[in-house]
Amino acid sequence: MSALTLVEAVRTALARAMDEDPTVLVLGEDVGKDGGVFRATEGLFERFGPERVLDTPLSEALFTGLAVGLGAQGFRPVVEFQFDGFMYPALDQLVNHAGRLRSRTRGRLSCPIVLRAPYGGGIRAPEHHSESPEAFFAHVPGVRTVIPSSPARAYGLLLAAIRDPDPVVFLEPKRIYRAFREEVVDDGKALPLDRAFVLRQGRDLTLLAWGAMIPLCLEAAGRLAEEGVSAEVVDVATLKPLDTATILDSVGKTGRCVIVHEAPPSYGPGAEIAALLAVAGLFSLLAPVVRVTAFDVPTPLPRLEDLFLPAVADILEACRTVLAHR
Amino acid sequence: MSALTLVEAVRTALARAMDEDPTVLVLGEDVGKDGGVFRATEGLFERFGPERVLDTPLSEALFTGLAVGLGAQGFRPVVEFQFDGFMYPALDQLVNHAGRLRSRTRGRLSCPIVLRAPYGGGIRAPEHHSESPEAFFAHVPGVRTVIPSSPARAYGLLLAAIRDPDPVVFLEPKRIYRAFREEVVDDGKALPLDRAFVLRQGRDLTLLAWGAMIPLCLEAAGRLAEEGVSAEVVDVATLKPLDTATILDSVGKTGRCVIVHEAPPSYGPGAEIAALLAVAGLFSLLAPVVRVTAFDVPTPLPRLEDLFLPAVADILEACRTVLAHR
Amino acid sequence: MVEVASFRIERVEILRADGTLAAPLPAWAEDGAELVRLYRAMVLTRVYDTKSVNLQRTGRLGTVASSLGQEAVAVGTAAAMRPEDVFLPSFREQGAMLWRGVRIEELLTFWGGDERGSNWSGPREDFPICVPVGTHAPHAAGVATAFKLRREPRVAVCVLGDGATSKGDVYEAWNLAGVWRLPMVTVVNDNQWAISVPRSAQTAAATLAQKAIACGMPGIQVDGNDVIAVREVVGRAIERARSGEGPALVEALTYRLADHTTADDARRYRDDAEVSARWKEEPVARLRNFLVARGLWDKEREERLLAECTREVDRAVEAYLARPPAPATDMIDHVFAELPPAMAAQRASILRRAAERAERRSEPRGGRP
Amino acid sequence: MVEVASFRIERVEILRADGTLAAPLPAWAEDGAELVRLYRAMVLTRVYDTKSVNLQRTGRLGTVASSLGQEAVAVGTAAAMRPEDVFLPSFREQGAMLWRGVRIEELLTFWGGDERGSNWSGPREDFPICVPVGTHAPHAAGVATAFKLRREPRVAVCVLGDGATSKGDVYEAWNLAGVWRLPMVTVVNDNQWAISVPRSAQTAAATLAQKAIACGMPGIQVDGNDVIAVREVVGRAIERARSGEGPALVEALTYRLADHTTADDARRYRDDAEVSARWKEEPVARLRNFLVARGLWDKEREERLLAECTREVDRAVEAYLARPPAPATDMIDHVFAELPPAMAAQRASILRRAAERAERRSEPRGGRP
Ligand SMILES: Cc1ncc(C[n+]2csc(CCOP(=O)(O)OP(=O)(O)O)c2C)c(N)n1
Ligand SMILES: Cc1ncc(C[n+]2csc(CCOP(=O)(O)OP(=O)(O)O)c2C)c(N)n1
Ligand SMILES: [Mg+2]
Ligand SMILES: [Mg+2]
Repeated sequence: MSALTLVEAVRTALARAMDEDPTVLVLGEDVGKDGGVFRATEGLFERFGPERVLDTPLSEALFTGLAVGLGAQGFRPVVEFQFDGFMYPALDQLVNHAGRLRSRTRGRLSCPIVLRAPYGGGIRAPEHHSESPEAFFAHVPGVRTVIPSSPARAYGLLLAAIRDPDPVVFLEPKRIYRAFREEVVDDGKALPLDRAFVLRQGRDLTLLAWGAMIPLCLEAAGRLAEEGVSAEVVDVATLKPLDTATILDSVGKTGRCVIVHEAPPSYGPGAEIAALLAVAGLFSLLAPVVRVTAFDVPTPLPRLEDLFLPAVADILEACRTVLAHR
Repeated sequence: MSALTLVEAVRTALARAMDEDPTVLVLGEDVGKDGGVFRATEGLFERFGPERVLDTPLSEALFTGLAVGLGAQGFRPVVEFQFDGFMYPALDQLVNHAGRLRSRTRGRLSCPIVLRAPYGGGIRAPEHHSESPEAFFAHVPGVRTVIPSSPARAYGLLLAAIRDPDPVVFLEPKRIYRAFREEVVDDGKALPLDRAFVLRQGRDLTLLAWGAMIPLCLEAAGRLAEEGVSAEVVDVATLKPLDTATILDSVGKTGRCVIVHEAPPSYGPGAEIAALLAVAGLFSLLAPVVRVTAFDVPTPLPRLEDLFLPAVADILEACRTVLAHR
Repeated sequence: MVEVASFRIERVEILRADGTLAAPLPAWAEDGAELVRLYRAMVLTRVYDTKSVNLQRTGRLGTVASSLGQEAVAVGTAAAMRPEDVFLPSFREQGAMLWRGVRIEELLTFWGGDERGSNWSGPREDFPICVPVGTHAPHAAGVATAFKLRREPRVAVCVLGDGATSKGDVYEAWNLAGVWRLPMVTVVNDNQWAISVPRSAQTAAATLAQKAIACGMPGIQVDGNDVIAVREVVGRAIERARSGEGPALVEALTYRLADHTTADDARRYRDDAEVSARWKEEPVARLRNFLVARGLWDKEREERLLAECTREVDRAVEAYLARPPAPATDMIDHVFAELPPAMAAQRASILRRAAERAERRSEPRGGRP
Repeated sequence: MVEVASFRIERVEILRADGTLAAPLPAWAEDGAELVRLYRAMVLTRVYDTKSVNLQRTGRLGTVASSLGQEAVAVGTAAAMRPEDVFLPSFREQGAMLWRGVRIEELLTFWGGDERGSNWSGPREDFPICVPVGTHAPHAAGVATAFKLRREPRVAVCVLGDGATSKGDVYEAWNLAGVWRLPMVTVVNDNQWAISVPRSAQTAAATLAQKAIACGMPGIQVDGNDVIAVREVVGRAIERARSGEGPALVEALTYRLADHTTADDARRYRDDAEVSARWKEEPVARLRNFLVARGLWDKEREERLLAECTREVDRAVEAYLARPPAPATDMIDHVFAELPPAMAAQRASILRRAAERAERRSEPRGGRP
């Protein structure tokens, strides 16, 4: 048991998975000697060698398709995308092959692959290094989309993703790769891939978020508590399949819901959750749902990034809005 | 004035646009002599020649990026994708370049391109020929997504898309390419790119749909009328930017809403509309929103396609569900 | 200016269009029975293609892509493989799939619009038909990587068209195969057309074989209307790959005698005269002429073979048409290894839709929608 | 077996690493003033790179990619272009951008995290820096197609790295350029590394120049540490393209002497010894030695030049640091030619966030979040 950062937890899970299952491979750009640009694969090359940790040529479309072929042959490739903005070329293989190989062959072949990427904003990185593309992935049939928000959840969810017999997109909030430490027991215990986490109980409103927005929501909830407002914070974690029961339970109890994410709002990930409430939680809603998000604009370069990304103040403002409905 | 099918209306708009503006080009696979696999570009090669109608090598990623280059140079390329399922390789160029070239250069360069594709199911086509990827496109900042549902709207919206100074994804419901005719005046009049169309007025519930689902919704509304239920039918048409006012007005009046689309439900296009209602129309809703959609599974081959796609009966069932709330 | 590298592209031709020899026969081809086997496979493919086009025309099959004129590419390739190799086809390699043990009934099931056709009883590790052009090339690289990592003497064999050579993912897969020395062989069915786009409009490369040079692997042309040459050249590439010497690209020069698919009308974009001229080079008559000249074949055997193939195809058609439809839930039950509980409601909806559609079908016309 | 095609790849070298001549000087290079201009541009680039790395280290700039050691590729390429040509850079061609008239202050503005830096006053049609590797190659093909359609004697020039040559979109763009005979020249900055991945792990192709063979266009290698050779070879390719003879690929052999970017630590994956050895070949000293030997340069001029370049860069840094920040709405006002009314509410939210953040900044620590 030790206190790890999120990126250390990812590394620990990768090492554990590779250790327990010789079919687990790590692939991508600079994942070998360099250990990945965020060092998520550091030490794996030395420990497992060049046949388990493979630097590919520079091509995201290729290594996604390569993983499909490996997966069909019984390997469990874990592919690292260097940054979120370089994942789009993977969509063709993901939609047209990874997500349907099992169904297309009625189970004859399958695709047990994981596509990992550091994702999201907040580190003042260059263009294309701060994207939140989760909605693209969550819409793809046959594919799971998972986003951890703490070291322990990163460990347990990544283990689950690797062991899952079907494709999983695993997005790691780079902004909190090293933001804090958490006790992580390297006991090989996976977390379920379709369960949201209630991180803080509350009665007056529900904050729904994932990834790097979770610490902000927890902070907002703390502030609200000082004002006597009891906010529940739910880490959605598995965007697909979505844990609708936990979400509906929470909003059923509080009657008020604020959804927080870094992606642009339109047709964004929060839409599905708000839709869920309009479809299955309507009569428990005491106030309109509020989405606190980025804007429908290209992710700006760092100088304006701070305005693009939700901050605690924006979350608090939204909470006050839903609370105004009595 | 003549009665045209939808695909003829597309062809008429293309010819008109090419005629009035020498910078309009048509690009894609088999758009030249062959006239496109659905004949949408038939006759254009003969009329405008090989420098205006260009068959590209077989690569969707390429011709999307090619269009970006041409657009930056002041051309207005209209790119045809042969089928919806081959559009995914375009997402990289669309997200990372087309949608941000103007903003990235603060207006120095721009990207006046149109990506056209026959889309959707219902023609018993092979795998990858019956996809509904509109949600992927509608989530991309800086890009418009437009879907016509009749010959006249195809004509007016395509003209608008071509004249628009920014990128537009234009999805043509292939199932109704030749399903019916409508009077189309080839007068060069464009339709607005951010307006929904109220196709049928009603008091009791609102049916929101687009593309090939519109005829089904109109049929459903007709049946409901026989039962004394007055259904309003709104063709969303411009998914992005979404005409929120028309939608909110309609649901504000009826209090009940059924959203119909061919894409899988989760994180699908209907989510944004349901979210809009949860966010801005909550207190006018008398019943939970119902989405009538495909399922979260890969588009099946034709034998099961009929079960995958919404039918009039499914729409009626949903209408009865929302009407049950009194 | 110093020369730092040089390359040559060669073409292998054995049987001339008239069935005479342009080069010595490979040793294996001295075995008449083997040649007859290849001949039979090409004829069966042609009978199957003819039948499937007819079934489409009469509404009993979806769109299909005939391989008329290109039978030697598919059959020669498959014949060069071992059973334990893995085949990754695009949509025009029925000749190869049949050779490897996919059943006609299964092919028809697939083209009839039912995924169960791809869950074939034959080569279980072979990939299903790949419709998005060229996207299976990276899969082939993945399969080949699996073989290499497990040190298995197996080869991934991928077939794609001249049009597919313009796809970047194909190039990327070849480049990886080159640098990782993967046991992967790509056969380009260079049938001169990608729907309406002629070979000359796909690329300025004088040969498609030379695209291998970009990826540091050997590329070679072969007369793709000569099944002996195809089998020989692809066979050499496969055995080279099997022995650890890395990937290769074989460009098989042939011609698409039929429309692109049953949804196409090639007269819109190419001259009949071109097609007629190419009929003189087609692979089935070519091998037949050779077999006849060698005394291995005659009219009687030809008639017997045709009758036999027709019977075989007809029987398969009957089985295909008689096969009960898949249950509605088939579309959801194989998406994940285990249905996520979150999808149970959708499964129930599918059943509800199925019941509704069945009811509607059983109603007299004019009934409920 | 008949040979159907053959190819050779050549390399051009003019100045040796020690600054002596390996081949005759091109005519234009007999003009000492022109050589001094090239030298000055390389030195300015190096001073700029050094400064920008320092600014990053001290928190006044974001991640930057130094072009240390590769100045000849960028400067030689830009010098071979005409002003009316269009340049499409990736992220390491500051030397070329400066030559073409992008201002240092604008470059700093961009790398400082402000899009206004890409709205430069200089070459208005040039493309902005392309961060996703290789994705600008199709743009170059589009620009070249525009030139061709308008019958303008202009050329699209695109620079990308050795790693980028593994991208399928790059190959696709080259293939199109070949078959459409586009006026497009690609210069590969072959600096031997793609972050930690060495050139040898990108491809088995013996040269990157030979990738042109796959696309039916000429490919040639040049000593990329020799600005004279780069300018000569790229110039020939550009003028050939301008005259309608089609595209070309130039592989410029050089070496990345610095870390990949300021976010990288190259010692993790490559030997210092390798880097030291390559320092002996770097382009600035090489040309200086030649100029000195020709009597065109001396210590005094060198000192003057360094002082001048430093002043120029320092002035630009001051201007950069003094530039008032962009208004918050800058992120939304240029997304569309006209803001769609549907986005007006989002614009208002941006202003609200800006006001809130400003208020927060102006509050004493410990104030509201
Ligand atoms: C990625 C993609 N784009 C477009 C299509 C539509 N399409 C089907 S076959 C074909 C032409 C293929 O040509 P080629 O590779 O030469 O194979 P052939 O059909 O001649 O066997 C096209 C454009 C497709 N299936 N996939
Ligand atoms: C599509 C894409 N994938 C990954 C990256 C991350 N990345 C930035 S530079 C680089 C290596 C580029 O190598 P090369 O093309 O040789 O150019 P160099 O950096 O050496 O100039 C990588 C992998 C990227 N920018 N774009
Ligand atoms: Mg072909
Ligand atoms: Mg490099």
